[in-house]
Amino acid sequence: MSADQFVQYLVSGVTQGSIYALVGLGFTIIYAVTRVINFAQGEFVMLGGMLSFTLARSAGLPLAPAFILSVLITAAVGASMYVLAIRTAKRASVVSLIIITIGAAIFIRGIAGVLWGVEPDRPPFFTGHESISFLGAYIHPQALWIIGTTIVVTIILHLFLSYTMVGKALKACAINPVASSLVGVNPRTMALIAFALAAAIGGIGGVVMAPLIMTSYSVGVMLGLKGFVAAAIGGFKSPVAAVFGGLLLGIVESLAVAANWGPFTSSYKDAIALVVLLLILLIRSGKLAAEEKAS
Amino acid sequence: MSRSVILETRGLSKAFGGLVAVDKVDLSVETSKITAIIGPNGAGKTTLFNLVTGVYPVSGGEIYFQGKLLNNVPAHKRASLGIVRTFQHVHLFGNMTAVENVMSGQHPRSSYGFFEAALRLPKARREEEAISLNAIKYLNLVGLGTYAEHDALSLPLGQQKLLAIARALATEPRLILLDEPGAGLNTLEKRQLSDLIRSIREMGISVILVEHDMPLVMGIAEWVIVLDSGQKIAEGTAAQIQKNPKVIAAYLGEEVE
Amino acid sequence: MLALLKSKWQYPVIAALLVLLILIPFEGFMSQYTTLMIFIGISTMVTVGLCLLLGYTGQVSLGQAAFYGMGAYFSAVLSKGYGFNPWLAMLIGAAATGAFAYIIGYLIFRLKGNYLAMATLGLGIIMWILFRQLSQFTGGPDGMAGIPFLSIGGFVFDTPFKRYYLVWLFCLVILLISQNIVRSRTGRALRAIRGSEAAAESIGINVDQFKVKIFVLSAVYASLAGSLFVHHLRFVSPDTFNFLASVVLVTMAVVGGLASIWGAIFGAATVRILSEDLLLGLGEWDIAIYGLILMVIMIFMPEGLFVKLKEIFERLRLRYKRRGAEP
Amino acid sequence: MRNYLKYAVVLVLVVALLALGGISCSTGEEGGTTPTPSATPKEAYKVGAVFATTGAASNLGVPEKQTVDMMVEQINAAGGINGHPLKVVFYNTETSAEKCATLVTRLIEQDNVLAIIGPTTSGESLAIIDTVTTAKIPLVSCAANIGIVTPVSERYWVFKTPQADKDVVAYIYRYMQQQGITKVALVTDVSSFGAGGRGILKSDASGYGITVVDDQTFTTGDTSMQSQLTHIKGTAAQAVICWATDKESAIVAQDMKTLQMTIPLYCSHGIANMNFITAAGTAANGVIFPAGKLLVVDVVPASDPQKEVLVKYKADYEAKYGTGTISTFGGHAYDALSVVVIALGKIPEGLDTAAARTAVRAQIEQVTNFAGTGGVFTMSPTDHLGMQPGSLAMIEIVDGEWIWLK
Repeated sequence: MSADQFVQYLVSGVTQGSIYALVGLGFTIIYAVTRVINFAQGEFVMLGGMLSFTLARSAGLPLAPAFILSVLITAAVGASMYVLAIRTAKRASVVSLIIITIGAAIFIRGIAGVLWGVEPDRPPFFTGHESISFLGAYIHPQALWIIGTTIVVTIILHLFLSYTMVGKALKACAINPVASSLVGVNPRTMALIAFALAAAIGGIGGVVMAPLIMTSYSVGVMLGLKGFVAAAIGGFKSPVAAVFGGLLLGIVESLAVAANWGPFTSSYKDAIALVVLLLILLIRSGKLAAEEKAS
Repeated sequence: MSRSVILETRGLSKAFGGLVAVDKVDLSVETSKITAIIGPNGAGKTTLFNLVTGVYPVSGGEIYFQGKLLNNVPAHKRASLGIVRTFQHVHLFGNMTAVENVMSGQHPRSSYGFFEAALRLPKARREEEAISLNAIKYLNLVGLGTYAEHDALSLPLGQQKLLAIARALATEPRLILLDEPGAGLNTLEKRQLSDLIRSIREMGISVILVEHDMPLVMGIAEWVIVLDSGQKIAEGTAAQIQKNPKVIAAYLGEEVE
Repeated sequence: MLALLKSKWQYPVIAALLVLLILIPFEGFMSQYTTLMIFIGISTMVTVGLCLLLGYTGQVSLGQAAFYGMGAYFSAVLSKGYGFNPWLAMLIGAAATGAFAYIIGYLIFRLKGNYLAMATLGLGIIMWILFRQLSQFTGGPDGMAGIPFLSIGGFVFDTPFKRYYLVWLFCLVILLISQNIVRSRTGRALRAIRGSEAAAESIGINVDQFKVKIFVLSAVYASLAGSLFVHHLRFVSPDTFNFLASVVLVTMAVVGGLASIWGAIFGAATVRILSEDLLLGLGEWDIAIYGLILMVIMIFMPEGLFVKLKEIFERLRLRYKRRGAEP
Repeated sequence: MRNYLKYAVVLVLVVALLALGGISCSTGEEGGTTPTPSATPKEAYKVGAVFATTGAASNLGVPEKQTVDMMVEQINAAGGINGHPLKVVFYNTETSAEKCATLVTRLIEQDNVLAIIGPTTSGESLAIIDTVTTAKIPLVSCAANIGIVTPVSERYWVFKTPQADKDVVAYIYRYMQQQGITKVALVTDVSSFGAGGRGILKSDASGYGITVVDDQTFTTGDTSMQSQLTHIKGTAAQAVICWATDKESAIVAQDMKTLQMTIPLYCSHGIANMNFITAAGTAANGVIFPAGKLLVVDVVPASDPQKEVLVKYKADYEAKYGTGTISTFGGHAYDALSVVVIALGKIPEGLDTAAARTAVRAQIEQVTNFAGTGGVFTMSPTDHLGMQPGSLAMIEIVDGEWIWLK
């Protein structure tokens, strides 16, 4: 494998990784605050993409307003999902809540299928489509947008969580809901914010990635799965961890294709990525057990 | 060591990271006596329980139960050896009725497994019968016989604590460790508790209790061990302890009635 | 529930319903539902395992389709590819799946709660990929067709009518076995683990061992179901066992009600009947409505249909009693 | 004792739901109840249709369903088949083999249809062969895999209309020979469709003096094939062959452009619709693929036996569903239903369901020189595809237009 090729594998891996990271962020936020694995996260991403397509292509809005509108609508969907479905389920256990999110995912996907039809759509690129040369590798301008967005979103999120009142409250709630409610943080409000925030980030992801990877009513399934794995590798701990998980997943997949040894052709790349996940989980579980004993 | 010692620790230590919770403690607890372990908060009482019951691995020293080294015996095996404990935060099985909670206590005293259970073989039937009879027996012992079919968590705290003791007794232990059994009980309930603890002792079961409620402790404990910041600072009869200047010093700031 | 036993009209009802279950596949009665009922029976077998695992022991598996698939492929490959006797193939499949589950469980049960969910999810997808890629055995993504029928001596299960009884026999036996386990020392141990692992340990329950045991049992159930599945459909392809399949299985378990293994039938029936019968008339909206119904069920009866139904039953009984009391 | 009672509870629910099911399916599709044999002299001919209008193959299934809807209107407007109105009972398989099997049983046992068209994918088709064979009802599949109709001895009741992958591959390789291409790299979907193509591409290459220098795959729904293409870039391949449906193929085209790969991209007939062009945008330029003549109908010579049907079908379809919506997948459904309709037109009156099904199967096998959208069909007891040679056209995409490379 030549150096150029290697760089190319990394570049492709990082691009994919950023996509997974953007999806994984949402999973992490909601899980941290509510302990619920939100299987509808992928659908938020789908909504972002489809809405931006409709607003930009069909309604002919310029990029910026289309972008903002799509994200706002998606966030609204996320918030209403919490208010209508999650919060109304009073005595529900976490497992039941997870099933509710599955129901929500199917519902949103079903509606999207009827509204937008099943054929793939592509919103216009943000800035052209002539690939850029970079250390002997090539990268699509839209890919730069995706990577950039991931970085910006992560930084903003980090600052938000560390330096704003609401952010700190969210963090507190994530660490210990009971204690935080004692000091006057309302877990329900925090959960609402978490869902809206996760949906918004999902929406942002959907808008920036749609031009590159295309969008259709069903993209949420696969993206959701990858995002979940990314978040899992990150341990559902912090946004940064989720991004790390996403990047690792993307790069592992890319290098799995590069390796291409023996029977393990690219058709095993997903399997290899998941084996990595399992190993990480097992290693971490060792630590986890230790911590538990200690606490 | 003398016959009458049921539990002995030598230089028992436990450290979490930097902080030492239990520091080279030597204990010897006599058979079929009520021994109380007291001490201010953070003295390491509960940690000591967790070491004896195998919740934590020890960092140093040894634990002997009836002369047998306990250090590497997994927690779930200690119950069948005859060590059982109750919890400060009751830890009842919420998804079961009162009697089922006690029945599950019979686990180490019964042996039929998956297969017998699946096919309801005679062995299973026989043991189940014995189990439920014993369960009722222990429920009555703690005076909850009439609540057998109630959901465990539907009972008031006092009764929950009694139920937890019944569940522990159902393992037919030689040594029972009670972690703050009195906490949150009213005077009447406390009196019942004292009687119960005495009758447990009458059954030839050694009792170790960690308790903050001094009147309760002084009322029933035949031997008192005082821990402070992980170390044993004194032991003796209730009377001796109450006079011990070290103890008073340790409790300074905390009210001693 | 105990009180229910006292209601005197139960035996005729039970008898009637058993007769009904027996009659369903008969021509001119409800024979058109034979196939659907067969699939409900098969799904129930897998779901029961999940109820034991999730409902009683509190361990989430998002990879159950892997075991379902292993049973299916062992039966398909051994009986078609290598000419094994289908029953033997089924047995080997169950044994191999059980052993596999034991090894996996041994590793995985060091993981707690949602870590377990993640690990089993990963495992499930890996198995799905293997079903797809080991095409020299499994026929790849197109799958295998023409898998032989099951037969006892000369009696061949070659019609849905016959297979209906076979599947439901298996299903009811598994339900009864599980019922017995739940009501036993083992069952209490499992519930104890869900209630409080610390307390369970303290009264001498070997928590990890029981978790692994129940995981293996659920895997074996799934494997048997998979075998019946291929000998009914006589076709197998990887997508029946993908990630979404695992999710559907968990959904069945939760919708039916984790509180009781009998919830499994409700879950399997509800999910299957909704998506393969009730909603078919609704055209393109069916999927959205299915999602909606799923949410509504979970929002208003989070403990699942079975518990709800028990409540309703109880209420009816009391009213009936009161009527009796009034002069 | 307690569990007896639970039996009761359980069964009540199951039965209740089943009953509901009965109600809904009778209210569900308009008047889709079981026919009363020979009630009125001219009762409707019922045909079942199962297509994947959602799920992985939905972009194939939707045009198939829309085509069928359109044809039913037309046929009934023209007075039906010998005065019998045509009724199609349609179900969505969600691209699931398992669900497809249940639905087909439902069509056979509840809707009492005389023949079934579809399903969309090879996996679904293979899953129901046993069902239709035991039920003795003719099936005309719209999926590619040749295994659906071979060996004919075991496929007595099964027919299909789309070209076999083998023929399409042969067509591509022959064209490549002319272009002097000897080294190709494959990038294929792991789906049933992609894997089918991959197998034949690998096994048949040598026959045309072509060597496969790289063999990459991707998973349906993947969002980038850059790594695979990077690997291909490192080989001596003179062309890339991509076997997948429109969305994934479009990503391959785009990623090749991104990586500035100059070698030509050949695709399967899986991209024979406008979606590919809209999705791939400028990257679609220069992509070459074989497909039915439907896409290039305008330049099909008037002498061609298919000309008439192609023109009509395209005109009708785009009039109903909008310009640029035409695809060869809809064409496959057109051919399938047409074959069934021809057969129905020839069966005697007043047969009971079973006899009618047998008669329809016999008539389908008799179909000769039927000019469909995919080609000219002549079925026979030894050939249940019956597509005559010369049905394919090699097409290049130039500035968003389909150009026939003669």
